[in-house]
Amino acid sequence: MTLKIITQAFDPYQEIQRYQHAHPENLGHIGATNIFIGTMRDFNENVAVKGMTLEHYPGMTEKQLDNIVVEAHAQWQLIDTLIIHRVGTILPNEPIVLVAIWSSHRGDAFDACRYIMEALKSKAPFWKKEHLSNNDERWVTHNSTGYKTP
Amino acid sequence: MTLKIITQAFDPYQEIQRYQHAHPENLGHIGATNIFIGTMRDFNENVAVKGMTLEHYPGMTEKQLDNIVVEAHAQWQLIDTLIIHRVGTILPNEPIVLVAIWSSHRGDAFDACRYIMEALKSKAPFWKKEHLSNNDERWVTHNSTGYKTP
Amino acid sequence: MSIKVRYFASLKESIGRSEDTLSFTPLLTVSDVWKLANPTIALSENILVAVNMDYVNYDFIVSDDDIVAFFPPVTGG
Amino acid sequence: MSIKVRYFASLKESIGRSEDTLSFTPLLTVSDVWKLANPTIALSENILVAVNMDYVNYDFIVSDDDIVAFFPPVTGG
Repeated sequence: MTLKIITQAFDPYQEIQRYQHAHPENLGHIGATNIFIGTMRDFNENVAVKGMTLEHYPGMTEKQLDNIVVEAHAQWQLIDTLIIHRVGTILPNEPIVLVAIWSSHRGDAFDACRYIMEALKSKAPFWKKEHLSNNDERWVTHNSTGYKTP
Repeated sequence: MTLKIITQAFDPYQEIQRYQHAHPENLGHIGATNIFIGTMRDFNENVAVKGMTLEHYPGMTEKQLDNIVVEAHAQWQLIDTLIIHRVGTILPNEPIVLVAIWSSHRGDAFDACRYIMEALKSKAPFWKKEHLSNNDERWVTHNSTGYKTP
Repeated sequence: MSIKVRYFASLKESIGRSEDTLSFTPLLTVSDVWKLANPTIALSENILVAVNMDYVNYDFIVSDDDIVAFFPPVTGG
Repeated sequence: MSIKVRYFASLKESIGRSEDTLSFTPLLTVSDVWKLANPTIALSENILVAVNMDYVNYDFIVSDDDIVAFFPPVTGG
């Protein structure tokens, strides 16, 4: 179980591979891996966006995400979890969040990954400010639910 | 939309990155990526397994998977999909299946990835024969549903 | 005027053949095809059938040149 | 004997401060803390509150040395 809040751009696939190599004890047990990557788009609500700043509440972010991961491990049979979330300045196409779940069976991996993402979106204290192409700025006001297609 | 049935071991992360690089037209539009990787475990139903052979029905496999992908694109807003499935001889820890979904929003990516995996598991004509560590062989008799944790 | 019959996986092993070719006659259902090809073996309920690579029911009526495939529950992924 | 109050994101910008320190007195709720810190501004319903980094309701009673954080709906991920 690893949780990282980082200020630099990251490659989710490198991070996953590095994590897997660092955990050879999981080999042979993993039957299912579910991975979610949230990436910055260059368009939001019909407006071109050239970047964003992600503010967070240091300490509370880690506490809330820790709680979420503990809840997921209590509800599903999970072998391992990796969460990485960017803060600071983010450019289009850059990953914002990575959630990777390793388990024996696919039901657990899918359910836990989605649960963690929804909980993160509603509880982890991050706030996005978008920098628009016309040089305006705007705060994103709320996250929509991921259980219904927007 | 790409679908590959392959006989050699593959690295899912390399395949995903290669695919993304080959599709620069998706850049900026992707907000959500959901990836499922099914991996061979070295234990199944309490018995040590040293390998498996995956048989399939060439032609029907592609036809069924194509149908499934078309159904997913009809139900959700998807930008791109990549499916890779191994056949032939597979060793523990090797990936068996990769499903990667790219979309603007996470609900579509999660729902479509899971839909494709469940449909693949119930409709795509693949059959696993396990080679046990005691040198016995056995056919896997059925796939369980992924919507309930086994 | 023929129908090709194919078997896969454990069914192929238990029958001992991967393929049969039957003469076509009108109004054969998939069940009839099985009985012609395997007169001494009952068609077990969990066996799946595809005609020309699409799933069908046992009462599906086959046409000349069809490929009828019988196989156990699928276990990919 | 004090309570630290923190503001984040758009709320921090609209209030124009990121932090206040108030004297602690017994039986202050989170709403009371807001009113003491921002007497001229109503506590908007969609504002979230955490005490010592856990979410609480507006009627939660704070203790000496608590850190009370007010912020808009979260938008990470």
